[in-house]
Amino acid sequence: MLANALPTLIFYLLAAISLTLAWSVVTGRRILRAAVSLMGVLAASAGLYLLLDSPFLAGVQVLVYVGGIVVLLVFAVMLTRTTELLEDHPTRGRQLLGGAVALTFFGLSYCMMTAPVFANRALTALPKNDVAAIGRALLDTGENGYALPFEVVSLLLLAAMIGGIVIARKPAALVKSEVHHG
Amino acid sequence: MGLASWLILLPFLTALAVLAAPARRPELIRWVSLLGTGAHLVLTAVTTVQFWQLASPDIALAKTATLTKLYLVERIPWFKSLGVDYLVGIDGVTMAMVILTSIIIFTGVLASWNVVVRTKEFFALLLVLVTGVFGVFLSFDLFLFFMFYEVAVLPMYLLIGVWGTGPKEYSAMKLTLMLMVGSAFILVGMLALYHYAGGTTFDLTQLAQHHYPVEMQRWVFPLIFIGFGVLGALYPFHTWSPDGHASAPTAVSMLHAGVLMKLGGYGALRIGVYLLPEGAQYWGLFFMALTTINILYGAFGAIKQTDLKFFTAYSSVSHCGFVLFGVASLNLMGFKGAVLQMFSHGVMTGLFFALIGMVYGRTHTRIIPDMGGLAKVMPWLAVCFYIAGMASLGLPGFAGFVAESHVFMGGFFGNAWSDPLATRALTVIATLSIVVTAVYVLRGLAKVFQGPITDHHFDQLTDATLTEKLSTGILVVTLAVVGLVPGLLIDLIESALLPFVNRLHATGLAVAGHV
Amino acid sequence: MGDFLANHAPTLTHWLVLTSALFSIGIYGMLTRRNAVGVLMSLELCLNAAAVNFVLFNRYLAPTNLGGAERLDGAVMTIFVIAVAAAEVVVGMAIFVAMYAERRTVDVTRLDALKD
Amino acid sequence: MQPLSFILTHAWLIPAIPLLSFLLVGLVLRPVSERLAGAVATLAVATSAGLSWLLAWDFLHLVPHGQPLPSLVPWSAMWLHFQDGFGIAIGTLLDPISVMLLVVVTTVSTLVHLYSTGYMHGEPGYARYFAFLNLFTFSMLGLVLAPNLVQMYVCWELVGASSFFLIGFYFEKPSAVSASKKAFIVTRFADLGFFLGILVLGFYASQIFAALPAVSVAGQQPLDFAFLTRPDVLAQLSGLNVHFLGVGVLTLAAVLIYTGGAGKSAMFPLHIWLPDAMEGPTPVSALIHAATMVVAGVYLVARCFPIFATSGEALTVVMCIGAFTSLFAAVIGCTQDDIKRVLAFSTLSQLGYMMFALGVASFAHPLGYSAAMFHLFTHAFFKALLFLGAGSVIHAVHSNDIWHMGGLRKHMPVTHALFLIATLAIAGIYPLAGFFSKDEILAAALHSGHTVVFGVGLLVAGMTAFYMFRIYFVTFWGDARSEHAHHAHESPWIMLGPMAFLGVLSIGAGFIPIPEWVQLPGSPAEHEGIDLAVAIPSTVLALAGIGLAWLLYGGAPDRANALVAKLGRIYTTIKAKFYFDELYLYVTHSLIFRFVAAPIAWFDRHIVDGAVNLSGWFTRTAGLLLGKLQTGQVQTYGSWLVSGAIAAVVVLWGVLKSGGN
Repeated sequence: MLANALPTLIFYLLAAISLTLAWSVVTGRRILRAAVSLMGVLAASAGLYLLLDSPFLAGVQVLVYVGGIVVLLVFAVMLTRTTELLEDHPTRGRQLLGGAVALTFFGLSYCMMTAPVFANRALTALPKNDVAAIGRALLDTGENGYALPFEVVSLLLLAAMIGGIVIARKPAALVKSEVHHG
Repeated sequence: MGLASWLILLPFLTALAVLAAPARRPELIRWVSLLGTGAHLVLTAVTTVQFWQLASPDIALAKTATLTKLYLVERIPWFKSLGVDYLVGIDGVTMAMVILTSIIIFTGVLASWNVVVRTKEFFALLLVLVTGVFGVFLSFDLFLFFMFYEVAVLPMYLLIGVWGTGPKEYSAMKLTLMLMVGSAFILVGMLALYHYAGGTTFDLTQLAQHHYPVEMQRWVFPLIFIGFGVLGALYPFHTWSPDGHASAPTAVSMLHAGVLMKLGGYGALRIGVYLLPEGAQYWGLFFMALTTINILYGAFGAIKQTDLKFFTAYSSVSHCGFVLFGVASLNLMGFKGAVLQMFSHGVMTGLFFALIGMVYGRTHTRIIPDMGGLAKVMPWLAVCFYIAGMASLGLPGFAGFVAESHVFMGGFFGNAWSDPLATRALTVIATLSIVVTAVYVLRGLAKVFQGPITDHHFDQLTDATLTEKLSTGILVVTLAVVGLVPGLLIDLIESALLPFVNRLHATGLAVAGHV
Repeated sequence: MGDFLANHAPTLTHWLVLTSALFSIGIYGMLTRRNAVGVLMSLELCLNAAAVNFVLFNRYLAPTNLGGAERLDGAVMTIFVIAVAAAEVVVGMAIFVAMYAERRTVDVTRLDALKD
Repeated sequence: MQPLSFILTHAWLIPAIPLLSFLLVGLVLRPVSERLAGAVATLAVATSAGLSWLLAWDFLHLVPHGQPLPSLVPWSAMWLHFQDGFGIAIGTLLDPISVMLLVVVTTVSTLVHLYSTGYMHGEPGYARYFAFLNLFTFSMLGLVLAPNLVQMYVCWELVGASSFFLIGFYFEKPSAVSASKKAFIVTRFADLGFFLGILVLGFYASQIFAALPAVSVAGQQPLDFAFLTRPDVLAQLSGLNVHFLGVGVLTLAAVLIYTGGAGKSAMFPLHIWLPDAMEGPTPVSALIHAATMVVAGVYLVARCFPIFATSGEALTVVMCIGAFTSLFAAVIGCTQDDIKRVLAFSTLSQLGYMMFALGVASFAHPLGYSAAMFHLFTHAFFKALLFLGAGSVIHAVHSNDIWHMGGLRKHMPVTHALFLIATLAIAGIYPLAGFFSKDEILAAALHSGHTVVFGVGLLVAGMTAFYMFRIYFVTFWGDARSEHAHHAHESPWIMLGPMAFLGVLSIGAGFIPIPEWVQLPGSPAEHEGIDLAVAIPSTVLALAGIGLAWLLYGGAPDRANALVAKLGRIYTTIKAKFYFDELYLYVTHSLIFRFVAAPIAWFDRHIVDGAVNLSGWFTRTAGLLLGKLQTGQVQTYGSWLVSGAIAAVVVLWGVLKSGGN
């Protein structure tokens, strides 16, 4: 009895955590605090993946998202530390506009979801999908294999890396001037 | 490749030849284009003779025909899926218009003998424009008709914008935009015609066999008539014509006023009245009234003009009003008058603008009050100017009178679908224009050519050179020949216009009892 | 209490409400955040919500294909989403750094070179 | 009827020769040699004159003496085919009046051509002058021979155009230019009426033509005179119950056509152009504005006489305007100082005479018809002589003003003698031509019961004698009043020759039995020679006029000046032609130009053009407004993006939803 109640409890717990943290990401005055709360949200979603019986994804989530991307964001915050510490509030108009758009989006999707199209299917029990299956799917060059996208993503990552380096490189002129004036 | 296609292709080939000629040698370019247009004149003559041999035997059966009989027809499928094919042919009206255009382009090339700025592009564009015009006159497939219509209208922008004078960009822009609006109307009309006839063919003769529902005709006809009316200087849409002509170089305004404005009248007749008889009957009186304003408005407007080109532009607005008046009177004489007026006004305005170009070339001013007593210095131009003036005010012995008398007779005889009293009243008002035209023509010409020489600079101006004499000479002779022996032209077009009238009577619901 | 929770297990709709809420908050963040990095973070939120959705649909709507073999499309797509998100953050950060070097600010409202 | 001779069937040669010579002289000879051009032109007109004399001779002998002369169209060719059953054929209509006019026009034209070779000697544009003179002769002959209204209208316009070019011959003189413009525009305005008449007649006649059985209209066209003057057609025309402003169709058409005639013959409201037309060279005035063109109006009314007679009211209009004009012109004539203007007004007055002669005529009393034609015949000769005489005087004195002349009797005896003959003729003294034709008219007026008109006629006869002898005495008697007048010398024989010929004609013309030949077809002849009851009073009045003129202007003009001083303002208003010129100028320039043409030009430039520019301005401002949306803020684009997406989804959902159930 307790066993099958637990997932619901955990679901609601995680939902609450991710929503509050998401809200603080978006409205946090201090950008660093926002980064940390983003980390929290991502961790919570890792938990959600677990709930959905896909532990590998949870692992990847934690590894890449939390470990990689959030760290990068923190670096970005550090690198672009601007003089004004506190990020001032967005203008009243912008808030209203953004809020209105977000709310309409949420309202619309809510109506869509409650429409009869999506049957309220409960989670059916499934054998744990092991990591090997995912690995085989990634490299399977057959009919519904994902070899091609896998290669393409690797290409994408490579391009992003090079792009990042090129863009973030200090412009030659700046370098030259700094060399002169010390 | 039959004669009809050659008529369209020859100017285009000349244009290519001109483009191929080295830009450094403008006189070579001029000779090439002159040769091309000269060859075209010969080709037109040959076609006319052949057409006449083919057409004259069955003039009799035109009395009852309700479909235009085409000769020298060439049909090549083009877009099979849409039912569009390259359909080219000749009937009486087309033949008259082709003769007119061929004469005007030949004299136009002669009149622009001293264009020095970028001669190559000028002549190439001019010849492309005229290819479009020939295409329109000769094509009997609505799609092809519209395509050539655009080909004819677009080079105008460049020709006026680059080689024009005065606010040339403004007028070029205005002219092209208004004509585009017009062609938009026409396109909508054509698509309606295509759609309501089952959307299988654009061929004019087949569309004619289809009887369109009366309500459809009632809203499509004004669309097409106004669409073509914009080019034919119908009253409220004529404002591009004074600016456009004033800023255009000589040959361009010759071609434009002389020929392009006739596309309007031609289209209104060939597509508007021919395919939509009930529409024409319904709107006949309205457009007749509008064109009456057109005639008097243009005439009165011309009185106060100080610039020679505006003066002629307004007079062509008035004369084009005759063309549309003839079309709107919906009877044989009206149609004949419209086509005759198209021909005679084409030649007349061509002559007027050629002469203005020559005078401007000498005095470098087009302002009438500044000029005076030029007859002493340039007698040939003065005589030709007076002949053009006399022809435009409808002096018998010139083509103007023949056309105007037809239009007025047609208007006065009225038709079975508009109230006879109204048509007669409108015709009487329209005839007032012969006096007003006389007033502004004589005032203008007397001020410019007669009286003492006002400006001593004009003392040593030279008279017309050989090319100028040739171009004006040809135009004057054409005016006189058609004026003295109208039978030639009338026989050519009468049998072609009978089907139009038979179609009107075949479907017409006679309103007033009428013989 | 336990059985209350048991028979109120979260159905697909609950999940979807959660993910769309997250997504909307992400949108709100993107449209109102002044700091460029903040915008990027909100973007991550949205991407993450979408990734969760993939897994959701895979698990709820198409767990197995006809032959009974388990379908993994959702999971694989999530991996790709995460990969793309990573690439995207790299490029985003590089742009912000370059922007900062150039303009000394990352305040989105002041960076409107797009206008002229 | 005897077979037609060569000239009768080839009457078209008569107008064709001047046309050919016009083209030849105008295009080829003009640059080559002036003198040759003049000679060729004169020769051409002379040959056509000879031909017309021959034609007249043959025509008169077509029918045995005593029978009415026929009216036939020996040659015609389809020219303008309006529609089936309504075409216009050019051709040559030969009947008594057209043959008579052929002779008159060609003879006077030849004499004027001869005279001009002397008068225009050394003038620049000498060949151009002769070219236009030939063009005029051609168009006048075309008009005379016209078998239908449209050919007459065509030649009518050509006559107007050639007179325009000839009046404006000295195109460097601004007054000549404006005079030619005025002449053309006024006559053009009148021709508008003529054209409308043609439209009305054409419409109704073609309806009747279509209704008639084909055999009865074989070879005729609706607008042919032969068809229009047929009694049955006229009956149908007047029977039409179509009324326009209370006026029947026939009367309306007749009056409209009459406006054309009134314009060309300078009847009262449209007379302003004739005095100014004197700006042209004097031989031109002699030919066009005395003998030929101005009588075209009378010829038109005579040609359409049956139409006018059937409508009745139209004839009364013709009579009233004619009578009034003759009186009006005679009054003004007495006050003018320019010799040519006096002659112009006298022409006006004589034309009024002919018009009211036609006006009084009717089917019952056809005398007026032949009297008018007779007067036209005689007037052409002595008025041409008067103008040529005035020309030779002006040639000698180099001025038109009679007060610069005086005492020319001694210096120019031949001109003086011929001028005297012509003056006596116009005054209507016994043996000369004027007497016979004027009395015919007065007799016609009296016998047809129009006594008022008869009285006016008598009064005008007296005044004519007065103003003619006024200028005669002032010019030829008294002492020379200017340098030129002192040593004026006689004109060369080339000018005096034609004048002498005209002199003979002025004397002899009275005895030619025109009234006998020219009979109104189909009505009893009413001619019985000189009617003493009319002859005596008119001669007495004429002599009284001469006496009064001698009294006032014979010796020194002090008595005349005293009278002028006494009359004061009345005299000046009459002299200024009752200010009609200024009135017309005011109406056209300030009223029409300022209140019609200028507003239209302004309206076009601002309102209609404005509308187009407005649409241009509208598109531009719309563009600007939309531009403002581009704030550059990424986030605004973001929000537009998302809301756009939402809207799309909503629409799609809506469509699916409605589509679904």
